[in-house]
Amino acid sequence: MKNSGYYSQFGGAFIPEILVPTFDELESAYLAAREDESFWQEYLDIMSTYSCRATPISRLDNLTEQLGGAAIYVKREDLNHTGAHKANNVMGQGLLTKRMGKKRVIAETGAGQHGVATATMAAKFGFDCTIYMGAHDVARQRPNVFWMEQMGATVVAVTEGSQTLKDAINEAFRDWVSNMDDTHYVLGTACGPHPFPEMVTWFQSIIGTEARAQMLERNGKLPARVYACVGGGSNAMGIFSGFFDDKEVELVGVEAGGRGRGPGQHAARLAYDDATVGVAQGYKTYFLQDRDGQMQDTHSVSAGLDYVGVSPILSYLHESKQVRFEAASDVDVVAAMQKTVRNEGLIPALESSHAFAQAYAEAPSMSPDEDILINMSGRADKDIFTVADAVDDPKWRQFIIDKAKEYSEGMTNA
Amino acid sequence: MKNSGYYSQFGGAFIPEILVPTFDELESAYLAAREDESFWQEYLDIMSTYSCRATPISRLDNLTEQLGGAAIYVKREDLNHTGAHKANNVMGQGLLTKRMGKKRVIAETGAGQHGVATATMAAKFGFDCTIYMGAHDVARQRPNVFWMEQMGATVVAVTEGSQTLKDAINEAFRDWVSNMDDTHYVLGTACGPHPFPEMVTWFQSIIGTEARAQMLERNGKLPARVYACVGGGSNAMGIFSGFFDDKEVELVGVEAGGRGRGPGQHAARLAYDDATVGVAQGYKTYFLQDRDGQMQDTHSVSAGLDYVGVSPILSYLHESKQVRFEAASDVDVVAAMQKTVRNEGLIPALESSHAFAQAYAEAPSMSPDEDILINMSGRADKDIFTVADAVDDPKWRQFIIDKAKEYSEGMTNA
Amino acid sequence: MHERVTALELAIKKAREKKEILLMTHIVLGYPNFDDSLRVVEDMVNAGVDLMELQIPFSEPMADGPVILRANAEALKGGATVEKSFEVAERLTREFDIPFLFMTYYNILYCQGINAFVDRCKAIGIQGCIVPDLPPSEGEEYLDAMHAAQLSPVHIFTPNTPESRMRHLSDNSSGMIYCVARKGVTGKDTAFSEDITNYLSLCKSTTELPLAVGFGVKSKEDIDYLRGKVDIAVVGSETIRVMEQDGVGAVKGFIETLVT
Amino acid sequence: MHERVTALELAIKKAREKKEILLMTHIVLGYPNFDDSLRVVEDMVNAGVDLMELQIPFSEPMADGPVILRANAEALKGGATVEKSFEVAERLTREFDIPFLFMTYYNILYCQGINAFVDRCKAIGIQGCIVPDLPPSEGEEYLDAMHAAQLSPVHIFTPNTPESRMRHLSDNSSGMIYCVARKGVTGKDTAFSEDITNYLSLCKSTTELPLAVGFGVKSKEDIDYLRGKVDIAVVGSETIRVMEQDGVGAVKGFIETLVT
Ligand SMILES: Cc1ncc(COP(=O)(O)O)c(C=O)c1O
Ligand SMILES: Cc1ncc(COP(=O)(O)O)c(C=O)c1O
Repeated sequence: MKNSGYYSQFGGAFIPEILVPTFDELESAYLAAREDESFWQEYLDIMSTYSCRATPISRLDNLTEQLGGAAIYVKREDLNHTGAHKANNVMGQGLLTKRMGKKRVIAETGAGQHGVATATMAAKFGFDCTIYMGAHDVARQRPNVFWMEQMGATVVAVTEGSQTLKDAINEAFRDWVSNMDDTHYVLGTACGPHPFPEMVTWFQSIIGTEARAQMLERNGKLPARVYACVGGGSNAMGIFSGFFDDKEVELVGVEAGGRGRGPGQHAARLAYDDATVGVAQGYKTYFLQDRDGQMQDTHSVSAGLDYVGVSPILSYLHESKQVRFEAASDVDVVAAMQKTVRNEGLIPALESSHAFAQAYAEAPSMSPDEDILINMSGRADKDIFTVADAVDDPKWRQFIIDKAKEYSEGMTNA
Repeated sequence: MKNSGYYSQFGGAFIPEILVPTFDELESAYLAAREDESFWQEYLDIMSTYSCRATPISRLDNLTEQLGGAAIYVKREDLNHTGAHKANNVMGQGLLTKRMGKKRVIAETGAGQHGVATATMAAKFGFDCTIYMGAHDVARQRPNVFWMEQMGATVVAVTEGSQTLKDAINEAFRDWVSNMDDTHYVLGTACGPHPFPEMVTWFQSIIGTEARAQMLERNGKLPARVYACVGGGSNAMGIFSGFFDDKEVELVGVEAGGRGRGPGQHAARLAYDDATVGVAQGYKTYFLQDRDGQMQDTHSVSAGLDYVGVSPILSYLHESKQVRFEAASDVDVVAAMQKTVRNEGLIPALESSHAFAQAYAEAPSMSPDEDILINMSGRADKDIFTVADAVDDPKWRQFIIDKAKEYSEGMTNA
Repeated sequence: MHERVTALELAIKKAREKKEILLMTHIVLGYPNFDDSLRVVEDMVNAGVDLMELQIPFSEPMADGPVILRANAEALKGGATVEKSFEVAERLTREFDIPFLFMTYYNILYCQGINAFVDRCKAIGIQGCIVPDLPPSEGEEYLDAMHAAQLSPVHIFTPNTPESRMRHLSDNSSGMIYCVARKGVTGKDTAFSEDITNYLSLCKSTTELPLAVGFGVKSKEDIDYLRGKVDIAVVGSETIRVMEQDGVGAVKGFIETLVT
Repeated sequence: MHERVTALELAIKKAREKKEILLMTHIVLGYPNFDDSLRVVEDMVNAGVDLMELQIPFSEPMADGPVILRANAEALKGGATVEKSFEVAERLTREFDIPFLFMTYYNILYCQGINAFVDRCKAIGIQGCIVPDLPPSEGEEYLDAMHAAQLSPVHIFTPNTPESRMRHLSDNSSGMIYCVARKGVTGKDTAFSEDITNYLSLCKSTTELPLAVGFGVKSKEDIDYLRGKVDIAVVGSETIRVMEQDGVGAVKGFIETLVT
């Protein structure tokens, strides 16, 4: 294992000794794949036949007009098979798993999107599949759990710690140290030990490569700003990748502002100054932790952004000021989502809605000659329970209560 | 109004006198659009930027191998924005509505897919929107109702008749005869009075045009058989359109076999011989009706196929033997859906699963040199309540019961 | 005078000699049951109604509003059939000396067979039919059969109907023309005002047939407004509403308030 | 003899002169509370334990199984801090004359500052550290500080570790090498058999440091099996399990069953 995978001071591979050969193998397979042009071709083929890449760019005609200012474009990762950018990463890692001759995949999931995507990929490639998911997230994302199980995956509800994403990651590692011989751990975001941040970014860079070409073709110029929500950072790294060489394009990462500043209230590692540098879950980055280095509870209306750490590459880009970080509050996020649904007929996932909220806040003060691009990382079908609660829909509540009555009666009769 | 829109004895426009000028206007607008190449170009543009057309063709590698026989391909209409082929039709009619200078759209919906698609189109084009939906379907498809309302649409639960699709159509017509001046009725399938069957088929023909070219490009030959589920018939007409001139391609329409033959047990108008020719809802076709011409109750596990009538064009193609009709039972449909989810990671809507069920039944006895193509008209996210019930998932039931408890307590506290 | 004068037209003209405006009412056969249908017709005729529309119930009454829609559904739920409707209609034409028309949807005719349906109408003394979902262009067989039997196919004028089409509809009609007073379905209020007067003048100028006006007529004031402008006022949903609210026995009294 | 002989290594070698195999146990500081931690250590030492691992609790103990994981979480919930862990450790090294090692995750060191952490270890008499998520390649600063302080950085051999890497790990270690007996996390059963013997011979051939074996050692039989093959048997999760099942007082009795 070489001392590689650093982005300035961030990154690395802080892994249990038993996984060292596994990471060596993974890194070799990954590097070999990068050098083998046929691998990327196979990846493009599967993404354009099993999912619908290239995903389109949509212009938000109504909101552009209503808000005034910059013209708003959206990269439609929600149209991917399984409804989010997560598909890009899992299909890539799936191909790699096949190359490594492994027969089983495991994954952590927060919102359930990555879990569904991984279970889907496993069904497609014929792998066994176990998904670790915080018990708290299992409760708030049941529809996704249902589909994972339908795909044949085993979903393990993790009852340790805060019962969210970070705990699911720990449990996945615990599985991996027992089963590394036949198992690949499909990490779901641009975090974790090297080579994950770089590898996940590579697969997700398909977003940015497409988006840059599409914006150029459509408007003959690049967008002035590109917005992406940041959980672990994979969709952001994916779209930003397309624009790193374009100094005129400002990149904006939007984190979960939750209920506002202060420990336990949010999951903004870079936009707020509540996080400090630390090492956990195998890599060094900014974490929301106390002085001792114990991870703190985080909060977000969106399960997928509710995470203590952040991609080490984004920590580096934050420090080098190549990406600007902002945070959007729960309330603004739900409002931005509703605005998008009602005015454009698009249903951004709560995660993605963070990027929309920030873009809507900034667009009015920009020039009509400027374009902005929002990465719509996913759709909100999975969020129906959360959104119905956030907008406090009495009809939905009544529907659930009636359905429950039906089920309870069925049970007593049976 | 000319006496047009007949396909052999089927079709016509049996409309209240007050709508005659409205239909004349619609027919003219439709014919003008067909002659104006820029209209189709605008349609293609919006479908490729707002949705993700061309939708891909996926090969079911695992099931092809497991089943033996023909190689199975799937046209991925589930990847459309809003999750079904319904998007094709509504965006087309949306453009036409704009051309006619109308400001409001209404629609019926069964599964809720067409309602969501119409509400989405209305949000995008800035139209007012009212959706009529049988109260029975409102109950079984609540997630779709929720999203329609979020889009700003008014959803009217129709409590007349059997409280399903046909009653929603009647109510939509009742709205239309009052509000035709500013309102366009976006009929959701290839049924109803002329020009709807032909016009909806035209918009949906994008499926078949793409699919034929894709199959040729991929395999250098056409599929031996093409399968589509048949509710009103729009997705079937859409994909079949691409192959009418190809005598070597057998077209198979799959209806809802429900619980088996006999009145009230199914919704198979052409595959079974329970239906007779009649005139209702503005057109002449095979209906599931009694000897007096009263429409009968129908049954299907899938709301979207649970309909008494069928496209007059399909009735014609049935009689002229250009399309073979089959029916798949509820039980086989749920099994086919689960097989597809588990083995391929695709989640076909219960409607679409009818086509899969029939294809799986036939593929094994075909030659490995032959290809078959299934139209996956939509995805099953909307069906989670129905599917959870069909597979009798205790964890889902418990989740709903817990959620209801939470809501009930919240209500008493408030 | 036009060429196809039917018994219905003659009956209307004759009745008009004595009255400035005639009253046509509407019931749904078999609602709430066939016995009550008979009783209501008897009361109406005794109260002074001049013509009646008998609606044969259909499961998909697309052009009807909530009141008649529900009456159709209830009648069918109660076991109403086309056969029973014919039988009751036959009794009514025998017992009461006013013109009766059938109102129903095309599928009822289609499933009986058009010619069989028309023959039966002729045989039982029905004078005409209103089929709201059958434009002339779709109804060739029906029109031929009706004309051959010298029965009256009645078509509908609407505020949306252009003049040229009114003439076309008139050419294909006999007996009378049914003018709907406004857009929409049966059973909602109509404001009888200037607009309607203009519309009715247009109707009159395009046909030599007697004119009936319906949709939203429900009071003596409405009828007074129409007096002198048309031949027949049609009261439809309102009688069903009265029956539902105050019982079958109340219909007679209601009709009497209209004709005095 | 290799170049970096530490106090820990000497202490182990000395103890081995008297015993064929030594016993190292493991506790999580502050679990269930710091008073009990003290009492358990006292009992263990009295029962004959030769070395101890003191785990400073961390919120993300990635390499630990359910028992130790829960102990970490409970200790933190009970208010355990790094400062208190240091304080208790200092008292233990003062009161008991056996070598103590810290076991913890790298973030604990990182957040204290590596040098500050190592200096404090030195100051309070801790002899070595096991940091399971810190491979030598990531731990240069740590290794430098430990070596400079003549403390023992202990690395881990696993059944997956290739021979060449064992040598590399050994080169970067002092005091001893910790061999995990199987894949997986702490606290699960291990079948001590032929495979393990081969693995342990390989371990022995790649290092001159004393060998400790842990992961799944939980009975006198296990220890007997290891006797003669390695220097130290490590009992980890099992003592916590005993404590949880039968109370803090039961730990002494359990340890006595192991050493007799
Ligand atoms: C739709 C969606 N967007 C964004 C995220 C956040 O992840 P990342 O920051 O890796 O893109 C998630 C995670 O579940 C997600 O589901
Ligand atoms: C996914 C899906 N497929 C098929 C249908 C049936 O409609 P059609 O026969 O018009 O394609 C529906 C109707 O709601 C649907 O939602």
